[in-house]
Order: sequence, then structure tokens, then C-alpha cells
Amino acid sequence: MQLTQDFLRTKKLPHIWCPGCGNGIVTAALVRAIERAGYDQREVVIVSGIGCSSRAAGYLNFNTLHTTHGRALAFATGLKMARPELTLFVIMGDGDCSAIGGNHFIHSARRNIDLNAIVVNNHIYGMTGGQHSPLTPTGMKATTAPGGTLERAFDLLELAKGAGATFGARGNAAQPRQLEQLITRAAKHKGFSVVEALSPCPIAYGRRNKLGGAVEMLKGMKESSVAVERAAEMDEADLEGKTLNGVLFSIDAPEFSSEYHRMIKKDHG
Amino acid sequence: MQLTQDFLRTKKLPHIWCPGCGNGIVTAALVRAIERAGYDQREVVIVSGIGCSSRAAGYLNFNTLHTTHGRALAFATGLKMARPELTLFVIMGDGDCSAIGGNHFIHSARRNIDLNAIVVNNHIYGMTGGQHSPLTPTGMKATTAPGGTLERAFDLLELAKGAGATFGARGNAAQPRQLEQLITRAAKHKGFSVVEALSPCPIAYGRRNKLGGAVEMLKGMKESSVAVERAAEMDEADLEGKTLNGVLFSIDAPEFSSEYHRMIKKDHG
Amino acid sequence: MAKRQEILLTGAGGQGLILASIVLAAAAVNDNKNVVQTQSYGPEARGGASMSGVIIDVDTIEYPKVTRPTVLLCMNQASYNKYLPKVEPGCVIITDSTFVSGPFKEELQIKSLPITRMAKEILKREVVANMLALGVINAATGLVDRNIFRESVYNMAPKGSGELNQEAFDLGYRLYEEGPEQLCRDAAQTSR
Amino acid sequence: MAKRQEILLTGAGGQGLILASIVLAAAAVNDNKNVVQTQSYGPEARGGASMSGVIIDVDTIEYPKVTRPTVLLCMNQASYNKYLPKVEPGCVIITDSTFVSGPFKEELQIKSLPITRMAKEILKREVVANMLALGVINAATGLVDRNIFRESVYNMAPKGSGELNQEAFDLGYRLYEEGPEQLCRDAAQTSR
Amino acid sequence: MIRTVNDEITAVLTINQEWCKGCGICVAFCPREALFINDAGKAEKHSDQCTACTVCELFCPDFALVVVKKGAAVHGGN
Amino acid sequence: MIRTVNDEITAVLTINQEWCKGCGICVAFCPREALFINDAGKAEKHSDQCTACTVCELFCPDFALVVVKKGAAVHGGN
Amino acid sequence: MAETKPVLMQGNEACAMGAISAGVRFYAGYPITPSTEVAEIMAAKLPEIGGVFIQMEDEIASMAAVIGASIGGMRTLTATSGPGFSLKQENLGYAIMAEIPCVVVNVQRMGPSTGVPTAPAQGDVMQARWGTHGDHPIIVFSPSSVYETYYLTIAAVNLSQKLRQPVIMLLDEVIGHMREKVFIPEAGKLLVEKSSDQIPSDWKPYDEKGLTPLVPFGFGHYYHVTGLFHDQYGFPTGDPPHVERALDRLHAKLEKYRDEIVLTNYIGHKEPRVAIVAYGCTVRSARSVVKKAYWQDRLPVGLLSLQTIWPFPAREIEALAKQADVIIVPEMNMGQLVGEVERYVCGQAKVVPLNRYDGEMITPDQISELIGRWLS
Amino acid sequence: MAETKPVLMQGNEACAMGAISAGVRFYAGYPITPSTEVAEIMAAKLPEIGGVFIQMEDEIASMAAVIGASIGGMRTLTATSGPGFSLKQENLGYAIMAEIPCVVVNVQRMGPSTGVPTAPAQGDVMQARWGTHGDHPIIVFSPSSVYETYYLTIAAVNLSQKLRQPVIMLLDEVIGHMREKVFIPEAGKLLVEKSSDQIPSDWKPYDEKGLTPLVPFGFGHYYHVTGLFHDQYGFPTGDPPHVERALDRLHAKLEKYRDEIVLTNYIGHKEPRVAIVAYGCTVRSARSVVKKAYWQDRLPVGLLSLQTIWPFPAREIEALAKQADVIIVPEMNMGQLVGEVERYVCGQAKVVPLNRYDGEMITPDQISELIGRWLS
Ligand SMILES: Cc1ncc(C[n+]2csc(CCOP(=O)(O)OP(=O)(O)O)c2C)c(N)n1
Ligand SMILES: Cc1ncc(C[n+]2csc(CCOP(=O)(O)OP(=O)(O)O)c2C)c(N)n1
Ligand code: SF4
Ligand code: SF4
Ligand code: SF4
Ligand code: SF4
Ligand code: SF4
Ligand code: SF4
Ligand SMILES: [Mg+2]
Ligand SMILES: [Mg+2]
Repeated sequence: MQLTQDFLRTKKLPHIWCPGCGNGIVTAALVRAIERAGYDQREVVIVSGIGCSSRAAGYLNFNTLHTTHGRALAFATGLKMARPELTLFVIMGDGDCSAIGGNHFIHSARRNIDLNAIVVNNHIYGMTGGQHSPLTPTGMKATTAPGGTLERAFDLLELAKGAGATFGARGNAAQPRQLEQLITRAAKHKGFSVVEALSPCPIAYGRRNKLGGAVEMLKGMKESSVAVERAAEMDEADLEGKTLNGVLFSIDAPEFSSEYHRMIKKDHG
Repeated sequence: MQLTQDFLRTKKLPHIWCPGCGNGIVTAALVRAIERAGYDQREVVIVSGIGCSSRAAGYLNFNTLHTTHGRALAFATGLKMARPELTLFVIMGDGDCSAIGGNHFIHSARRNIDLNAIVVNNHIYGMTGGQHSPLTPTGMKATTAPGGTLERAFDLLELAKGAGATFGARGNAAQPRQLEQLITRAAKHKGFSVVEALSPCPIAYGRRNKLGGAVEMLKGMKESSVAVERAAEMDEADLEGKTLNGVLFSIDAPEFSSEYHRMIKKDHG
Repeated sequence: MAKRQEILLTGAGGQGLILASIVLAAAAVNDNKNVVQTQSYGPEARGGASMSGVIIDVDTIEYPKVTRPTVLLCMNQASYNKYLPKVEPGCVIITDSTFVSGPFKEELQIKSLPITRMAKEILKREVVANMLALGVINAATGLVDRNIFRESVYNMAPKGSGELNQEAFDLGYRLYEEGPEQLCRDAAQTSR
Repeated sequence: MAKRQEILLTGAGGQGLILASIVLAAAAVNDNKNVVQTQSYGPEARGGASMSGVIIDVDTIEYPKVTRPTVLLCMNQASYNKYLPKVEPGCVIITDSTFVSGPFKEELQIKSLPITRMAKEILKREVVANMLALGVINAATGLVDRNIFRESVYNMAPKGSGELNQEAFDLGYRLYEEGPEQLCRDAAQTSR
Repeated sequence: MIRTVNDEITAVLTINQEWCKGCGICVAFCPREALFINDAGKAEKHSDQCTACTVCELFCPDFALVVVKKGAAVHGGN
Repeated sequence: MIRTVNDEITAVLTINQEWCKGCGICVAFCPREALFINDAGKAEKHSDQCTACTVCELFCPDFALVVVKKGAAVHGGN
Repeated sequence: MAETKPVLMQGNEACAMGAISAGVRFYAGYPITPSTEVAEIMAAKLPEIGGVFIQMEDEIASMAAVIGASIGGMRTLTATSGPGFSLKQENLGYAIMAEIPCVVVNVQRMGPSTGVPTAPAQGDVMQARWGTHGDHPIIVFSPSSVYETYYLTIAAVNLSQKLRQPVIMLLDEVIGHMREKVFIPEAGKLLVEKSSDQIPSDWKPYDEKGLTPLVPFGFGHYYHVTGLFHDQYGFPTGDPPHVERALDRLHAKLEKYRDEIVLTNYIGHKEPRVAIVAYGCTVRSARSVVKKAYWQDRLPVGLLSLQTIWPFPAREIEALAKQADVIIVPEMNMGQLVGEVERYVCGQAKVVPLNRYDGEMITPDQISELIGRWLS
Repeated sequence: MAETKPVLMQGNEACAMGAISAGVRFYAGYPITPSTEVAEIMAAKLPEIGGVFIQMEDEIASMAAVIGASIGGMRTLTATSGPGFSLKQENLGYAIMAEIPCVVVNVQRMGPSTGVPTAPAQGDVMQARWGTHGDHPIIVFSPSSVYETYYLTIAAVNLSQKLRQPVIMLLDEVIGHMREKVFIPEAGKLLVEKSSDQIPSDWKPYDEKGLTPLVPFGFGHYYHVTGLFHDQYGFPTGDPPHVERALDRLHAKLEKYRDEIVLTNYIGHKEPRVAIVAYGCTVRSARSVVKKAYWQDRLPVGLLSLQTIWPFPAREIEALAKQADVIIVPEMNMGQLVGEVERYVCGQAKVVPLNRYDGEMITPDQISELIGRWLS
């Protein structure tokens, strides 16, 4: 499928991302998913936080809202409650979403508000030059963990699920077609949905951790990923060091903005 | 066992809590647990947030730190990292812990730092007079949900687990002896442990929801609670409307403050 | 009522004195007076002390806090101890003898009546002691037109309890005018 | 070197110009001069433009930003286009001919040398083009004592790459003094 | 706040009426129906019924009930 | 930014070298080895190898590669 | 204008009702004493009129949600108190930068920190001006009565919309919690100043030529909203001349509409020997003194009450300084707005602060005692 | 004092190294441009010397963790920039109220909001004074060189400990990011002012009689720490006279040690016709002009540079106003500290702001041009 350049602000390109940065691959997958789902351009809103990945909002030709660091979901919650007919994609970095933004993430999940969170997980704070994030795997190096971080990482989708999210999927930049499909499914899901998109940051993460350049990082990503369906048939030893890919959970539950508007219509009308 | 009044600041009593408020029952259970575990009074620190339940800190005769709303665990993290030899109990209300404090809660769980969180869940914002909290069950009334809240509630222990907590237990004020034992076990656990203590707030919650006075609320609490061990043998229909009680999970994992101090000892010398 | 009236309602949290002050204030509004109502907030209000003030005037009310009470209601001993020293001679003082046992200074105009006991014994509902107190106060002072006040009591009562509250208010009048003994006697007769 | 020297190192992000400026500044410190180093930050630095300035003086340096460069290094075309118009006659201008193709104004003192190409071809490590550039600059200007500079280059290089960096620095000197053809000839001979 | 207790029995329930708020929880949960709320709105004991089982102590939200061993003193910190 | 394409084939790969940052991802993932990085550091095509399979388009982080249907125009918004 | 029946109303209630009258249909907040009633009333009323009430997880999220809803085209309000106001600062700055209208209510309590949550104070006056980082314009109203709270809230909502600029309602606990008799003119009627409905075809979200209305998301204008410095279309730029122009633009709108924004009121002697400058509940004590001293005792005193405290009524103070010998500034803090008064009085009159910061109101006696001292 | 070899050091690095020299052994923070290097250096150095570095989940938690660690007896520091500084305000107020020492570094960037993250500005000057709610005292240092950053950080840590009062290091991006030659005297030596080790037997955490040292938790003093107004033992009270005394107490310590806190420096003519008042990197531009104008051209000019901007050097400004005819206040903002200068000059001299807010430094040329205009 051709990338719909109508959905890109081509005048703003080339973008600011480093050569080989996965942000562009994820952004392209999002554009294809929006196209595929057939949304009207006017009814799509892109909300983002602050970080390299969040700069995607500036390149997408919709109504775009580049908020403050960590708060994208809270802005989006207000907008969605005010205008439930709009479809919102909320792009966040791993730090943006799970460090400073962690509270809004779990509360969006709890409320099951119909927002589509796209978490670009490059395992690092890219924008500020490579500090560890809550999704940096234990032992990996960062400017603020020169000897490797001692902290444990969140499993973002376990966190989302524990908080009440009703849709959770994981894809990666090395499987862009699948990523696109996961985003499409997330968008169709009514309720809070999370797509964790693993993405290479060769500059602030790959280099310091000797993971090679963008190509090597992408290859590594692909190799270590296993589809959930296939994982079900594998034994523990084989799964060691692997990352599950695909739709990890999808649950039906009342969606908050529509429940609310149903309630006020009843009260009001 | 006699309540050790050495551990209470008796000169500050009577306390400010309303007649029949569960905060005192939970506080007494905590005191007994500390006594039972045999801690030295100097090595125990009580940290709390802001709320009715958090006022407990002022009545406990240890080093006590009454912080800002929602931030108790973050203060406690700093203190624990600075002084890993101290034993910290962190008392929070349901709002304090899971609304404004949600981010610190999940990150404490992720780091698996050895703090003992005692979450006094009265399903409401008591201190400010009865607004709904993230732990108010859907449909229940509050001053900010006069028709009953439409929001879904967290399952606090599922949230903690999803975030990486290694110990989670639920008790209630209607079973004070068991609550004491759960706190004792939490304190012994090395890593982040959460004890959710259900507690009646007859004034700001019970009255508005027609749950009766303190006595009725306690009785209701007891009736609806089922020990995990027993629940394992019950079928779904019987468990409907019941709350699981006891230690819900307990996992071994490296504890952050001790890992960190081991690391710096190695580096340092 | 030309002079600025400053009414202080004091007692324990849970006695419904804040609601009483609001009802009093609303009644005064309905009676076309200027009114300001204030109250003490805080965790102390939780089971502890409760205080609220109402200022009624025909002139514009600027400073909203009660400084020189012209009417003081004390519904418990603690509040009596605290506020009595603050009033000046001429102030109408009403105490609930159910909870306040004195000492009563001769030089002050103190009326001690079993407000809560009457609510409990005659109306079987301690919770309306506050409206009963309003009846006593208005009987003693005539702050607000009686009928307007009655109506306000009715309108501001929680759903379904308008009549009961009005009854309490009326009983307050009778308590003030006829005294507790008479009330008890009447009640005994009715229940016979 | 009595006069205040203002050195501007410009090029693309990733060419190591910021590190070069720090090495230059550190060398000047070791040579007992006053130094201030500044740089442009920002997301632009990511793949985009990179600029850093070093001021060297015997007097105290107050205003820290380069305003009238006495030395300008341009490591790519974009930076050449941007900064050339800002320099005044008398400024020593060095461009990396690997990436900068002019136009070269006659009236300006421009030295165009294949800095990156030499690093790649002779040292097989494009990444040390920055140190090579420092060699060129110092050869052209004598800003810092050569030996002190060499030592600083060694000391500030990433672990294990001190020698390589020094070699690059020296090659810069030779590139400036002998020209690229001579270097290539020599290199061809060695590799034979 | 030092209260010594009856020497004849091994443990005894003490009630601190200053702290008691009259919530009635002890009354409701005492297995011996040994407690009641008196006219002043405070918990009080039918002393002959009490077995010093400590249930009420566990339940009292106001730390007002303490079962004390014979001869022990009840005192607090600052 | 309007580029029309070769009429002879049904789809064709266009490369926007202004946007390309030379990361080499397309080169590495092209199943036909149809791409290389030229001297200017930009992706370039051995045009006879390309099957217009769009793999490189999916992978290019810079939106620089687009497989365009015959006669189609590539254009963008604001 | 036919006056309706008078009602007894609380300050916080007047704030909520004013907001509703001004068309506010979205409230996001987090409870905190002494502002909670605003939320509680909104929670009860908004659903009944098709509006949205949401209790967010904290004050940061509340501020964010309000901005999000404003971008969706709703009129919005959030209320808090000191600690929550501190938390809202980052996103308040965002709203200022991105020019998103909203009204933020801070019912002040005694600080710093948790302080005395139920005691009145006027300690957040300077914070309301300078609480968020970076140079920024701000509008702050400080009502002194329940009715003023009602109409200033309406003004705040309408101004905020018109200027695409957050407006702060800075109440104090006394005003927030007191009940008084008010006449609500045309109660229930929408008092909404409509900004022009016509969206010009060349509409730009941040037109350098001047103020443009906010076109909500979802209507086909694909613009960008960011807290970065941005160009006319909302796209980031760090270009120095642009940055300067952008900051000038933000401040110019307040300068241009200054007369609509800066509301003050003077009573008393034309050439007072002693003048009082007051705001919030303190106005009430001051007014009771000045009324008596001037109207009754014909003393040369006056009171300049400030409904708007930011932008600071500099011209009014300069004018007053030319008339008055002594200017008394009573504040329920350790001296905040008095600094600005001193700045603009600039030695032209003697400025005397009167500060009370024990959690109680300044009394008329305190003020009249001080006036007496300076008159003699 | 034997000087060691000079080194090239960055401002942010000097801040980190100064902290370490002053005994800081705990850092909690959240990265943000342009302050991140402080964290990164701490992350590298602290573990090597047995200290604790922790990257928290956000700035709020960072501020909280630092306070927690201080209560545990460690010397602590946290660094951030505008948006993060806004977020820290609530807990900063807590530290002030509870009298917990800590040093908070704000390396200012261009605001408001996300602004231009990498551009220099001095836009948080008023926020540093008034950012948290309620009346509160604060100490703010503003260095103008790498070396000044080093020694002011040491002073900040020691003062903070001594006064049990948070101290702000308000850097600007220029100072934070520039590298310059510095001599670090006795590098590596601990420059720790020890507060007396003797804990008096009648120690009270908040003794009304005056400053007492902080006794860390875990040593058997079972006191209470709270952000509520509290008595000598730390227990909550809302009693009005007490509240007033408590606020007085908080402010009195700064007054008492004013001379240790307020650091300024004057160069130039004794009775200047034109004087400059500057702080932060702007001092450098001003100094280069004044050096030339006074030392070389013997013009009647002078420069008062402020290392301490809060508490405001009111006396120094008052004294200067008596000598100078014109006072120029160059600031990389729209005019912040100039308001305070005007307040204290009080009409005694002409105050001329020089503002630049395009994300660039004020140049010597801008200043000398303005001086020239006012000299002629
Ligand atoms: C309140 C606040 N704190 C910190 C920052 C600095 N900051 C900007 S982006 C970022 C983290 C970026 O990491 P991530 O969210 O993972 O996004 P990425 O750049 O990796 O895509 C940080 C810490 C900020 N802008 N605002
Ligand atoms: C930053 C901030 N926001 C809001 C408040 C007001 N506040 C105090 S306690 C509280 C909630 C109390 O509820 P919970 O945590 O459940 O404790 P409880 O009183 O029920 O024990 C709130 C909202 C505050 N003090 N600080
Ligand atoms: S730093 Fe990393 S995430 Fe950011 S643009 Fe560069 S490669 Fe991408
Ligand atoms: S309001 Fe509820 S939680 Fe608070 S003291 Fe009263 S009963 Fe307890
Ligand atoms: S449980 Fe405690 S507070 Fe309640 S009535 Fe019994 S003794 Fe009193
Ligand atoms: S100790 Fe046991 S028996 Fe005695 S009063 Fe208490 S609950 Fe009843
Ligand atoms: S993947 Fe894109 S950016 Fe990378 S080399 Fe190929 S065309 Fe260029
Ligand atoms: S379209 Fe397919 S074959 Fe053609 S260059 Fe791209 S990846 Fe290779
Ligand atoms: Mg990231
Ligand atoms: Mg609660």
C-alpha cells in the first residue's frame, strides 16, 4: 500500500530524526493504518507528548496536539470527553508514557476511555540524549546508568492490563506491516488500547550498548520477537530472551466517553 | 496482645477521626504488627501522604513524616535509598495512593524497593468530604458523583502486580487480627509490599451510600470477604460480589536499595 | 430589627449547626434582609468543635465575621466554655442544657433549655435538635418573620423531612415560650 | 598569540565538531591561556547543523560567544553557506573539500583541504576527521603549542584511541603543510 | 495517664473514656455482650461479663480499650 | 513536489533524495538487492532489479521511498 | 434588567454558577479544600445541562484535560487551591503559550505547603503572576463578594475566550466559603459573549497580524498546537526574531484590551490624605472603614479596590499616588502586591503595608487604627 | 591555598563538582535540557564515592526523594529546567515549610512552556522567588561564570544545611553549557561547613528560640515532620498566633544571616552616572563594557553584579540609587528583577530596563550603546 502523503506535512520534511531512527518507520505504519481504516482526515486527531517520537505529531497532516512531557493522555482525555466523535491517536515515547506520564497511562486504562496509545519504545530517553527509562532493560547502559541500570523495567502491557486496559498489543519497527495491522486493530477497539512499538534509537541507545547501527538493531528486534500465537506452543527455555508480539489481550468493557455521554443525554434530554 | 502504647503519642489523643472511623482500627493493627515483628523503635519510620488516614503518622511514636498529597512513596524512596537500614511503613489513603500518587506507586513497585505500603481503602476521599476515588466501585455515590460514579475502579493489587510489586495482600478493619498478620508478613518481605486495608468511612462514604453506620459497614466488610485459600475452592457464582482476602501474591526478586548499596560498596571500595 | 445582628451557633460537629446557620441565613434573605453566613471549616469540624456565624442587617454587610455576637447558641459544654467569655452584656445566650451545665453568670442573659433532649424525647429524632434550636432563637429574638422562617425550614430540609423539621422549629418556639415541663406534660398526654 | 582568537567549528551533527572544540579548548588551557568554549545545542544538532565556538585570549574572557571569528572551519556545505557571509577579511577559513565545493571568494583567506577524505583514505577512520581538522587549524594558526595540543588530543580521546587521534592530528599538520597529493603519495608507498 | 488495675484477676479491660467517641463498635463485637454505651455516650463495662478476650481492643478505633495484664501500667510516649 | 513516473511499468519506486538520510535500512532489507548508497550518501536504485515490492517503503524511516502506481502523483499536505 | 428573587449563595457556588451562565460546559478538577464546592456543584449541574464533569487523577491532569476540551471547542473551568495551583503551573504555561482559553480558579488557603488548609490567606498573589516558568502574560481577578465572584467569573470566561488567554480567578477562603444574599440578574440566561463565528478563509491559528478566534479541532483546519515557540501555523521554530515577536504578540493582546481587563473601583475623598488599596475579602474590611470615615466622618480617606490584580493596575496606582499622601495596602500575607504598589508609587506617596498572616481576616479595626495613626 | 592545575570545565559540571565538594552524596532527578549534564555527572561520580544517584519517575518525585534523603541525613541536590522547576514547586514549598535543607538547580531555558529548550533566557527569576504557593522565604544564587557556579554551589549546600532552608541555584543556559578555564582550589577536598555536632538534650526540631540543627531520622528523636503549620515538635496546629510566629520564624533566619546570604560585587566608578545591575551570564557582557569604559576610558560607570538575587539585595540597590543617576538593568527576559530594582530605587534614580528575549545573550554592544545614550 502506498503511503498516503496527504496525511503527511511534506513541507516539514525532512524530519529532525537521526538517520536510521525508528520513529519514521512507526509513523509511516500509523499513517497506513489510518488510511486503511478509512477515517475521514478531519475526524482524526494526533496527540503527543514531548520526546523525539512525539515530534511525529508535527509531521502528520491532521489536527495535531503536541502537549507537555508525560501529559498527552490527560490532554487527550479532555478532548475526547468534549468531542467523543473524534478518533484520537496518542503518540508517546517510553519515558513520556511510563515515567512522567505513568499516572495518566494507568488512569486512562482504568477509565477505559477510547484513546489509541502508540508507545514508541526505544528503551531510552532519546530527546535528552540517552538517559535510562522505565522500559530500559536491567543491565543496559545509559548516560545516567553508566554501569548499566540496576532498576527493573516495566512490562508495559502487563502494567496496562493491571490498570484495566482492554486492548494491548506489541509490534516493532522491524515488522512494519504487522505494526500497521496492530494499530488498525487498536483503532477499531472501543476502549483504551495500547500498542507498544519497539523502535531502534541507534544514536542514544544502540551506540552506547554496542547494538550496532539501525540495520543491526532492526534485525535483532526481528529475531528476538515471537508472535503470541507461536509462543503458546513454545516452551519456557525457547522463550528466554524473546519478546512477545501481536495482540496480547483484548477485552470487552464499557467505554468511558460514550457511557458518559449516554448518561448526560439521559439526564439532559 | 496488648496494644503497645509506647508506640502511640498518647498526648495527641483523642485523634481527629470521626466516631467509628476505621483508620484507628488499621492504625492499631499496624502498631501490633510492628510490636510483633520486634523492631527497634528507632529504626522504624512512618511516612504518610495527605488524607484522613495519613493523619495516623501524627499519632505514632516513631520518626514520622507527613508529606504532600500523593507523594509519600517518593519521599520514602529518597529516605530508604539514603538509609537502607531503616524500616519504612508508608500509610496512604486510596486517593492518595492510587489517584494523585499512582505514578509513585507503580514505580515503587517496579523498582521493588523495600517499602511497606499500607493503603487504607475507604473507597472515598474522606478528608475533603466524600469525592469518588479510583477505588470507589462503579455505581457508588460521592459528592462528585451524585448519581453514582461511571468510572471503573482499579483493582489495586492487580495494578501493583502489573507494575512489578512482589508482595500484595488485602485485609480489612473487620478482621483486625488478620490485618495485623498481613502487615507483619508484608514487613518481613524484602521488596515493595502492598497491604490494602479496607476500612469503613461511615461519614463520607457510608452515609451517602446508605451502608449504615460503622458497625454495619464492618459487618458488611467481613461478610463480603473471602480468604484466597478458600476462594480457590469456590466457584465463580459464589465469588460474585466477594472480595479476596489474604496474601494474594508474594514473589522473590532483587530489592532495589540493597542492590544499589551493594553496587556502590563494590565501586567505592 | 434595625441593629446589625450577629448570631453565633456553636457546638460539636455533627449537631447540624452549619445547616442551621444556612437555614437561618436563607430565612433572613427571604425576609428581605441582608445576610452573610460564615463557618469554621477544618478537620476539627469532624467530631470536634463547630462554629458558624450569621450576620443580619438592613445595611450592606461588609466585614463578614462575627465579632460582637448579639445572639449566641451553645450546644455543648466545650463551645460554651470557649465562647461565653467572648460575649458582651446584652447578648442573648441560649444553651442546650442537655449538654451544657453552666456555670451561668447572673449578669448575662442566659437561657438554658434542654434542646436536644426535647428533640429526642418528643420528636424521637435527635437529628432535628438544630431546627428546634432555631425555633428557640427566633422566639427569643424575632430575627426573622416567623412564617417566612417556617417556610424556609421546610424548603431547606432534606427531601421528605420538611414537616418534621418544621415541627421541630415550632417546638423550639414552644420550648422557649412554655418551658420544658409543659412540653413534656403535653407530650405525655398525647402519647397516652 | 596576543590578540583574542575566536574560532568557529561548523559542520554537520555527527562530525565530532563539539568534541573537537572541547579538545581545542582543553589544549589551550594546558597551554596556560584563558579559554571559553560554547556550542549550539538542540534537536537541530541531531543530524542537522553543528556549531561550536572557542575563544582563546590572554586576557579574561567576558562575553563568551564568538562574534567576529578569527578562524572558521566548515566541514559541510550548509555550514559554509551559513557562516561564510559572517566573517570579516583576515579570518582564517578552512573548509573540508570532501563536502564543500565553494564558491571560494578570492578576497578571503580560504584553505580548502580534503579533511574527511584523508581521514578515510589514509587512516581508514572517517571518525577522526575532527582531530585531523584540529591539526590543520593549528598548523595554520599556531593557536596552541603543538606538543601540548598533541598531548591533549591523546588524553581526551576515547579509551584506546589516543594514538589514532594523535596520528590524525599530525596528519592534519602534514595536510596543511604538504598538501593532499603528497600525503596520498606517501600513503601509497607505505601500503605497498 | 497511668492507670493500674485490679489485682485479683490476671487481665482486665480498661476504658479510656476521654478517648472513646461512643461509636458502639465494641458493643457490637463483644462476644460476651459485656459493654454498653452509657448516658454520656461513652463505652462502659458490665465488668462481670468480660473475659478479657481483647476482641474489643482489636476493634476500638480510638485506642480507648486496653486489656491490661495484672499490675501492668498503661502509658504512652510523647 | 509533484513527480510523475515512468509509464511503461505498473508501479515504480521513487526516491526522494532530499529526505533520504542514507541510513542504509532500505539497502539491507530490499529482497532484490536493488538499492545502494551512492557517493552523496543517498539511496539509489539499480532500476532493473526492483520489483516494486514496497518492502523498502515500509522500512524507510524518512518517507523517502514510495512505490507509485503508474501515472500517479506523489504529493503532500501542508 | 428585571432582577430576580434574591438568594443565599456561597462564593464557590457563585463561581460555578457564573461559569455555567458564561457557557462553561466542561469541568475537570481534583478536590481540594477550600475549593471543593466548585467541583461538587459542577458535578451536580453539568450533566443536567449536557455538560461534562470529570474528576481527574490529579491537578496536572485536570489542567491538561481542560486545555484538551478547550481545543475541542468547549468553554472550560477548573478549580483548585494552593498545592493544586502549584501543580497546575506547568500546564497553565502551556495554555498561555498555545493560547488556549480556560479559567483556573484558585481558592487560596493559608500556605506555604499544606499550611492550614481551612484558614484564609492571600498568599498566592505573586504566584498567580509568576508561578509558571518563563515570561508570560496573565489575567487575575480577585473578587470581594459573592456577587462579584459571579460576575467576574462570567467576565473571566468571556475574556479568556476573546483573548485566547487563561484567566485566573483568585478567591480567598473567606469569599469562597461565605454565603451572602445576591441578586442574580436574569438567572439561567446564558451570558456568553460570542466571538465572531466567521472564520476568515485565510485563518491562521496564530496570525501575526493579531488575534484570531480558536477554531476547534475537527473542522478541517489541520493546524498544529505546541508549547514550543511556533510560527503562525503553530509549527515549532526557535528562530530568534520569531521568538521575540511571538512573546510580544502574547503580551500585546493584554495591552490592547487593557481597559476591558483592568477593573478597579474607587470610593472616598477625591484628594485623600490616606488611601487604601485592597483586593479580595480585605476590601470588605477596608470599605466598612472608609464608608464610615468618609461618608460619616468626612475624613480625607479613600479606597481603591482592585477586582483585577494582574495585569497590575499601574495607571490607577500612579494616579492615586499623585493624590494621596499615604497609601495603605492591607493584605492577608507578608506583603505581596504592596511591592508592585511601591514600584508604581515610585516615591510619590508613602506606602504602608498592613499584613496579617495568622490565618485570620484583617479586621476593620486594624485598618481604622492605622488610618487614624496616619491621619494624625 | 595552593592552586591546583587549571582545568576546562562546563558550568553544569562545576555545579555537580561543587556539590560533591560540599558533601552532597544524594542526587535524585529527572533529565531535562539544559540541565541534564548535572545528572549525568552525578550518575557517574556518586556511586564511586559511596553516594546515591537515582533517576526518579518525574520531577515531583525527584524533589520528594531529595527531601526524604535529607531527612535521612544526607546532603542532597536535584537539577532541572523550567518545566521541571514548575513541577517541583509544590514539594519545594514543603521543604521550606518543614525546614529540610536541599539545593535545587534550575538551568533556565527559553520559556514559557516548552519554549525553546536549548536557548538561553533568564525567564524564571520571579518564579524562583514566588513559584510555590503561600508566603515563603527563598535563597537564589545566580552565577556568572563556571567558577562562580562551583563556589556558589558549595555556598548553597552549606547555607542550606545551616539554615535548614532550600537554596536555588538559578543558572542560565549560557553558564550551564559553556566551558571555561577554572582553578579549583584544593580539588577533591571536602568543603563542608559542619553544623555543630552537639545535639542539645532539650533539642526540638522547630525550636521557637531559633535555629536548631536537623537531627536525621533513626537516632531516637521521635519527632514529626509535616507541611502543615506545626509547633516546636513538629505537630500540626492552626492556632493563629502560632501560625504567625511560625511564618516569622521561617523568614527571620534569612534576615539574621542576610550578610552571609546576599552576595554582590561592585566594580567601577564610586559615583557613577550610569550603573548597571546584572546577574547570571549578562554580568559578563556588562563587565566587558564597564571594564573598558571605566578602566580604559575613565567614564563614570559602574556594575553591580548580583550573585544572590533573592533575598533581593535591597540595601545594595538603595545605596547604589543614592550614587547613580541612571541604573540600567539588562535581563534576558521581558523585565523581571527590574521591578524589584524600581521598587527599591524608589524614584531616587532613573531605572532603565534592557530586555532581550529572543533566545540570545545580551551583547556588550547592546549595553555600551545604551550606556552611551545615557551618558550623553
Ligand atoms: C516536565 C519535563 N521534564 C523533562 C523534560 C525533558 N524531556 C524531554 S523529552 C524527554 C524524554 C524523552 O524520552 P522518551 O519519552 O522515551 O521519548 P524519545 O525521545 O525516546 O522518543 C525528557 C526527559 C521535559 N521536556 N519536560
Ligand atoms: C496537591 C493536593 N491536592 C489535593 C489535596 C486535597 N486533599 C487532601 S486529602 C485528599 C484525598 C483524601 O482521600 P484519601 O487519600 O482516600 O484519604 P482519606 O481521607 O480517605 O483517608 C485530597 C484530595 C491536597 N492536600 N493536595
Ligand atoms: S536520538 Fe534516537 S530516538 Fe531520537 S531521533 Fe535520534 S535515533 Fe531517533
Ligand atoms: S471522614 Fe471518613 S475517613 Fe475521614 S475521619 Fe471521618 S470517617 Fe474517617
Ligand atoms: S469502640 Fe472504642 S470508641 Fe467505640 S464505643 Fe467502644 S470504646 Fe468507644
Ligand atoms: S475483652 Fe472481650 S469480653 Fe471483655 S469487653 Fe472486650 S470484647 Fe467483651
Ligand atoms: S531507508 Fe530511506 S533514509 Fe534510509 S537510506 Fe534508504 S531511502 Fe535513505
Ligand atoms: S520496492 Fe522492493 S525490490 Fe524495489 S527496491 Fe524496494 S524493496 Fe527492493
Ligand atoms: Mg524513548
Ligand atoms: Mg480514602
